Amino acid sequence: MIELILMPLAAFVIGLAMVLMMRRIGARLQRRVGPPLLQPLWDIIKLHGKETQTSHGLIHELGIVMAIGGFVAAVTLMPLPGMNGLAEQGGLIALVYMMMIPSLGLALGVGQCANPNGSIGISRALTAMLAYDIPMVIVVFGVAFFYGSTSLVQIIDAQQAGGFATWGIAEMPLLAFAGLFAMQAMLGKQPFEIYVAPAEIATGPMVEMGGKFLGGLFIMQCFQLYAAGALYTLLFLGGGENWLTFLIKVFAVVAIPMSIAFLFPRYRTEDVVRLVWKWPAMIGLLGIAFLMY
Amino acid sequence: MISDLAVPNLFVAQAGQLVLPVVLPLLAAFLMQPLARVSTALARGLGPLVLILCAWITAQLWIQLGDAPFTLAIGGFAPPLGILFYADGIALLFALAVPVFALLFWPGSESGGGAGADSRPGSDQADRDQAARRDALVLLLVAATTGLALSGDLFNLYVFYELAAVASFGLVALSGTGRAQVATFRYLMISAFGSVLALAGIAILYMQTGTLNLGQLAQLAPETLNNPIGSAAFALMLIGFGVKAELFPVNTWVPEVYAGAPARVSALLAGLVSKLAVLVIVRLLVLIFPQPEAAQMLLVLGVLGVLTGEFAAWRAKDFPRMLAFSSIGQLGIVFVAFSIGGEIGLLAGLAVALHHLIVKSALFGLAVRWNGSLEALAGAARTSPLGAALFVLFALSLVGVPPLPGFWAKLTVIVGLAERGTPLDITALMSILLVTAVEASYLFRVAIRLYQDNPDPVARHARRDLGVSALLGAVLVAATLGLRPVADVLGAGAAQLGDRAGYIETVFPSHVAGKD
Amino acid sequence: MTSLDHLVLVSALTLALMLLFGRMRIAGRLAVVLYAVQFLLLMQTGALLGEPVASSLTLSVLDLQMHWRYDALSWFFAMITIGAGFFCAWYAAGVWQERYREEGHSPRLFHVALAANVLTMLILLGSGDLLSLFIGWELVSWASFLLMAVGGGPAGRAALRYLVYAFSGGMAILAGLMLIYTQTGSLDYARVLSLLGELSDGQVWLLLLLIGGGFAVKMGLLPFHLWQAAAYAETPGPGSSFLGAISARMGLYALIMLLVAMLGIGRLTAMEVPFTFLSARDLIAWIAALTVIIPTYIALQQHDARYLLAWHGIGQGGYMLLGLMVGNAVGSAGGLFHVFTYGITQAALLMAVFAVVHRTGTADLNKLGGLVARMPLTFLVLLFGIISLAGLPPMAGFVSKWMVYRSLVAEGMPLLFVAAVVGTLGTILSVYKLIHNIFLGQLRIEHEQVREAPLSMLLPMLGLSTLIFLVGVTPGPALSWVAAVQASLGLPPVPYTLGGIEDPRGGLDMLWLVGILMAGFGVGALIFFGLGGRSKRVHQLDNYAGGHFLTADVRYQYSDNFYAGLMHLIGPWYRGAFLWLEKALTATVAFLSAVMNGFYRYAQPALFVLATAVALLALTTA
Amino acid sequence: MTELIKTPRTGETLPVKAGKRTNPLANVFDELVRFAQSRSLFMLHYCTGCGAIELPPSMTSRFDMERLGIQPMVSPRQADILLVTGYVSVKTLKRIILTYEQMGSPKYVIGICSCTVNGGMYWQSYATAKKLNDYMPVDIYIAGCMPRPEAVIAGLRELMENIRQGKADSWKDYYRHYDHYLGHQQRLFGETWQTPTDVIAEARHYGLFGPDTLGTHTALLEQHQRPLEALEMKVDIPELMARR
Repeated sequence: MIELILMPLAAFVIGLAMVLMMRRIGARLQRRVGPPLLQPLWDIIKLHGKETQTSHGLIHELGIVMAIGGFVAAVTLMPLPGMNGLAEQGGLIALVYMMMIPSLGLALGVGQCANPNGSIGISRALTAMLAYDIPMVIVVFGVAFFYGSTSLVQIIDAQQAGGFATWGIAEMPLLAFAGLFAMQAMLGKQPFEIYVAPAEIATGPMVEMGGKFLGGLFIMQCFQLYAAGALYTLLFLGGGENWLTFLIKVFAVVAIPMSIAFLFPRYRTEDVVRLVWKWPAMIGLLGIAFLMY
Repeated sequence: MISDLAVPNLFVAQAGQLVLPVVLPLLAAFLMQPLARVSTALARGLGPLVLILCAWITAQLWIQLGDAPFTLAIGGFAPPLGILFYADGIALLFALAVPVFALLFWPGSESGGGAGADSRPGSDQADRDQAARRDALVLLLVAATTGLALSGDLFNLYVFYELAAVASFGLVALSGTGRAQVATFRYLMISAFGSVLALAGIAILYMQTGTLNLGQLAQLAPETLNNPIGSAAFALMLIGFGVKAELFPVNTWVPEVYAGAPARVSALLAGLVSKLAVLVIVRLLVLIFPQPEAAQMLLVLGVLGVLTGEFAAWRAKDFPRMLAFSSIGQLGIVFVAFSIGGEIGLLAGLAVALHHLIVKSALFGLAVRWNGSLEALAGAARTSPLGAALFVLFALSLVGVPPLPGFWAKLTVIVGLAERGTPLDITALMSILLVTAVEASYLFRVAIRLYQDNPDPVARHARRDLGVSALLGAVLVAATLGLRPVADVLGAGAAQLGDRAGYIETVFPSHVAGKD
Repeated sequence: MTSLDHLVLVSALTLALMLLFGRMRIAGRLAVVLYAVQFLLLMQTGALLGEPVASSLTLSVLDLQMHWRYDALSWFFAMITIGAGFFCAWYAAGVWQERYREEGHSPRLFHVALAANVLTMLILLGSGDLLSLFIGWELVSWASFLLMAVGGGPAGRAALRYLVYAFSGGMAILAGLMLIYTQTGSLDYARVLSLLGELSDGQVWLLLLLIGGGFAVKMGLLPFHLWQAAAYAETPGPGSSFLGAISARMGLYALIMLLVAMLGIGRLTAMEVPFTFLSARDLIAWIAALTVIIPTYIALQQHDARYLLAWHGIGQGGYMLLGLMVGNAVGSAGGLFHVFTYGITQAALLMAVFAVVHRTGTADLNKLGGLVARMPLTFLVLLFGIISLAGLPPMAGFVSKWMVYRSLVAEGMPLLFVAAVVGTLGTILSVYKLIHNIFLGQLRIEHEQVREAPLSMLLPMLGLSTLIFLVGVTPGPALSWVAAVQASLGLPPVPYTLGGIEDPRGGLDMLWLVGILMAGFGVGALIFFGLGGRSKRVHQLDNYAGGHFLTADVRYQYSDNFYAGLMHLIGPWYRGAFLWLEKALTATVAFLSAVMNGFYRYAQPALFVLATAVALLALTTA
Repeated sequence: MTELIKTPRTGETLPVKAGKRTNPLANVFDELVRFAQSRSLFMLHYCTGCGAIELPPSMTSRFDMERLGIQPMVSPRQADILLVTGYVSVKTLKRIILTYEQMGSPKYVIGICSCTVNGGMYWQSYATAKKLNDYMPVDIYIAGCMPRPEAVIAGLRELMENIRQGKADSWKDYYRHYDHYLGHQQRLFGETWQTPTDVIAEARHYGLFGPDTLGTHTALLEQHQRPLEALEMKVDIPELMARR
């Protein structure tokens, strides 16, 4: 039971560090110093400490609650070293769909803001989801099929059985590549960040979010980065034998899209779809073909 | 034969009454014109009176004589020579149906589908003459068609057939409009063509066998007519009698005539006269031409009729014309059914034919007021809810929706075709199924239109037309509920109809039995 | 009199009473009570777990015996049917019915149509042989037609289109039955079943084409899907809910009878599609998958809420068939279970949409918005519904879809799996558009005074929503029915628990999942409301617009062409190929019709004169 | 950097206090929040004039504001600082006020360039608002034409220091002396001037209501104010209402 409290907490802390890492990577790539160590935390505290905030109604507020809560629930489905949480009760497919709940919550909350910039952002975000989820489910299918199970615990056990040689990335390099590609889009980082587009639709979904609303989204971002990194680690990098290797893997995984992100401008929505349906999806299918035949 | 069974005199006398349903209307028709000069009321009353009498007589005969077939030699001359009336269940059924339907669709004051509120036409005398002529023609038609049902002799059949044709020409042309006259001319030409062919066919038969008595022909047929010449004769007669039966290539008069003629006349022609013509063809088929070529010919022409009729109806723009095309299609199914042969084929054919008799007559009854284009029918359900409901009922039955009788009739046809299962049959089966879908499409397009909103719908039905249709609708529903007994009766009728040996034995009771 | 007779008699009584008293105000409530009684009677039949219950009525026509009986499968579908009838009648019973009357329609006709639908469906579900199946099928078709057509106007046109499809399908089925009849000499299940094995593959293909095709029409399987959306969407409110919830599933029922009960998945797997590496089962599964995808993405383009949902209804049918075609315990259970979860979902969704129509008079997604402030409970219903329809936890739809996915993974069908997910993603996109354009965004001035849906409509909606949630949390009881159905069909029953599926290789326990989700929401609420400062609700026009001053008369809402970016890419993929096909068929019929018409119009009498002369000449020379 | 020019007001100016609470724990908490607020500033640069050109250098690699925790943001809802960079025309001012009111407190206004201080080279213009702090409370002015990035950063650092000390609460002034600011606004924009944000209601809601929140100008505002109340969610079931 204590696991269920510790897992989201760990996820949040790791997520904060990831946000920092992301901003630092960005700064270094632009030859800047970047934010101080606790900057993500200060941001969140500041936002929650706002004294006047505008709400557009109950759904606006509940949307944020759902966005945070969905991730809090979802991370308990991802086993950590020594902690299985609810991984036995849920499994991979349930996890993938649980991770859509925050998006749904956010979409509802944004919808009630009555700001078309937000709605456009959501429309683009959902379109992007349509794009990246296809390689994502191909990857999920491939892994689940390869290990003959949708239980993440069993998948990790199978990977850890023979060291690096039995890791997903060694067994299924094509799928691992497709997964990485899909993760880039899933995180909404450049070149796939059209739905935020600060200069044209005023950060899209976040346009009417201030104070604790934005703070909630910052928290959600921590979870999101963690979830993406952890999921990839669990599927392809053998999960965590111990905390040290787990953290190294998770950060390494997230560092890749971060580093790529700041080198690119962004694609238009339809180009996102076209690109993601073409390359990672095709590579993923090829990977599955190799697995099956 | 009945007399041989030494039945009481009274009974013989009653069998003799079989001639009355033919003779009485004929007499009345000739009396009509003089009578109209004496008393209009009497003349007007004469027709219905005679019809009721005919119906009563036929019904009496049927009830009292039961199901066994019997014959009546007119003037007492023995069968091969004399004129013979043959009455089995089916013949009596049709003989009964003729006066009943004629009564139901008695042209009356509203012939031509004029509005009920129309004032009487200007000239009283001319109008009265016209009414008398019309009544006479209807009576003539009744006499002729009853004769068709009962006659047991090919030449008489031909005569009655021609008589019916003449009467129907008159009736169709009655309204006197240009369209009606053109239609009549067309009808006349095709009929003439058909008559010639039929006559030619009869001539061939006579050349081959030397007799025109159906019973005797049936006896001789296996030896003399089971050859190409026989088949040719059948083809000629099929085409000839097919004109009235709306058989495929010679039915091109149908749409024009039904669209131009008064709706009640159309009801009689489409419902009744066509069925009697079919009956004639079936008698020929069963008794004289049992060879498979004949049935195949019928099947092919029937399928063509089904296809052309139903497809053509899909594009029909006005109500009577749509019914006319539909009628062609339905008769096509009748031919297909009869071509199956055997008890199931006859049963199927009878079922479809009787079903069509009821439904199509009733629909033409509705067409008395709905005689315009289909567009104009929009919203008619508001002024005439019962009429619309009846239309839906008849349409449902016509396309064959269980549990209405139409479904069972169609199912019987289809099962019959499937059981025989030659490629030709399967084609026919598929065609019927295909056009049924087309049929549903156009009929329910109209049904939907009836229930549309329209500020200016067509006028209401006259109470009489609606009553007739409602009555027929009630018959339909009753048949649905009493499916079992109806099926039994039809089955027995079909068995009798298909019983060639029985026919021969009835006509030539003693010596034939030994011979066969 | 068996318990089945009682059920059907009460159903017939409902119809009769509606015919007699449908005009009265009490009729709606009477109908609700009668449907409840039917439901209880159905429960009493015990057909689910016990022996099949036979009806004492038998008919024989043309030496073909007809009889009726209920087994677990019939029970399952009948349960949904009567339940849908119950909720829809309840929805219709109060204010809706009065409004319907005021608009110049006949509530009696509506109640009659609904009762006729329930009755005919019960008859169909009880069919004990192929002939009674066909008769039930036709009855259901015509009853649906009645319900679709009562709306008049565009509903009439849609109903007519349905009719042509359904009737053509019916005729194809009849042809197929004749094929069976000629081959086996009987239409009795048991006898046909014993002789079907002797049919050649070609004959089975023909059967699949004719009968399967006919049944597929009702289900809206590709390529017969065109009629359904308009027909269901234009039907008056509760009728639309009813049709959406269960009507098309009659097609599935019949397909199950054909594919699973009669032919069997094994036979289908053994049949190769010539010149391909597909088996018949794969082919049908792919048709199902395409049925998921194509209608779902057509739904994405709709801007009428009713049409959007109706198109989804077609797509969701694909999941059911897909699950059944996978054929293992979890997959077939998922397919069957989806019938139930989807039924309650779609009924609730359409009810919510029609409640909005009731209040605002429009279902046009470009003319609504912001109604959550005025109709919050309806919003809640729609929210539960879309979560379930999209197949997200914690609602009922998730469980059934999860089962379908799980089975596809287990059986190793990657492409079908991807296809199913593509459908789900499209569903998520379009249901978000639905809820956004109706309830979120800006409230229009003309809707400022809109009130919540009337209680009589709200209660059934909320009841269904509760059901959706409860089934999502504890799918166990409903899965026990599914397991019984599977057992009666000879499929391996699904290993279910109270909270989901037992599977050593990755199961599902909704109790835990929902528990943790609720706990997560609790944490979220704690962070948000506990740690965050005060906030103030502001007017919707106090909104960021790049410094622009917003006014109420200018719409500040994004609703039209909601997924513009996506449509930029996939827009050209909507070729309307099926519409084109349909038009081509219509044109063919029209052409044939013109030809036939021409024959009757131009066959000249002179021709006949000539022919006569020739004939006479020939005769005289002969 | 110039001193904030205080214009004469009708009421008393509230003394700026670093609010200390007696509870030491709460005090620590307040300190933490204030520190966080000072270390995390999101700015909305309202680029009205030439001063904007100096902002990119201060944000990018040479001066890198992010190391101070300062980031650009896009919408007023997200921002803490409103940067007004250059001359403010009357038309622009309307938007600036709208934007300012939409920001969540604590919020800070920084006037960059001389034009925001006294009109600068546009001081004769009929179409330019001269003193920004007539219309909204300004925390910091960074004078210069244009101020270099160093000056901008220096100004921001001063603001950060003020925030940390709890001195930068001029945003409260806007609520407490709303009548004063509204008066200036009305003089420029006319009597029917109204923003979508209901400042008075907010002042009431958050307990920021002061003696000078209402006055003659707000009375004028209320005469032609269109309703600004939020569309509250209503469960308005007719049947239940009737029964009640």
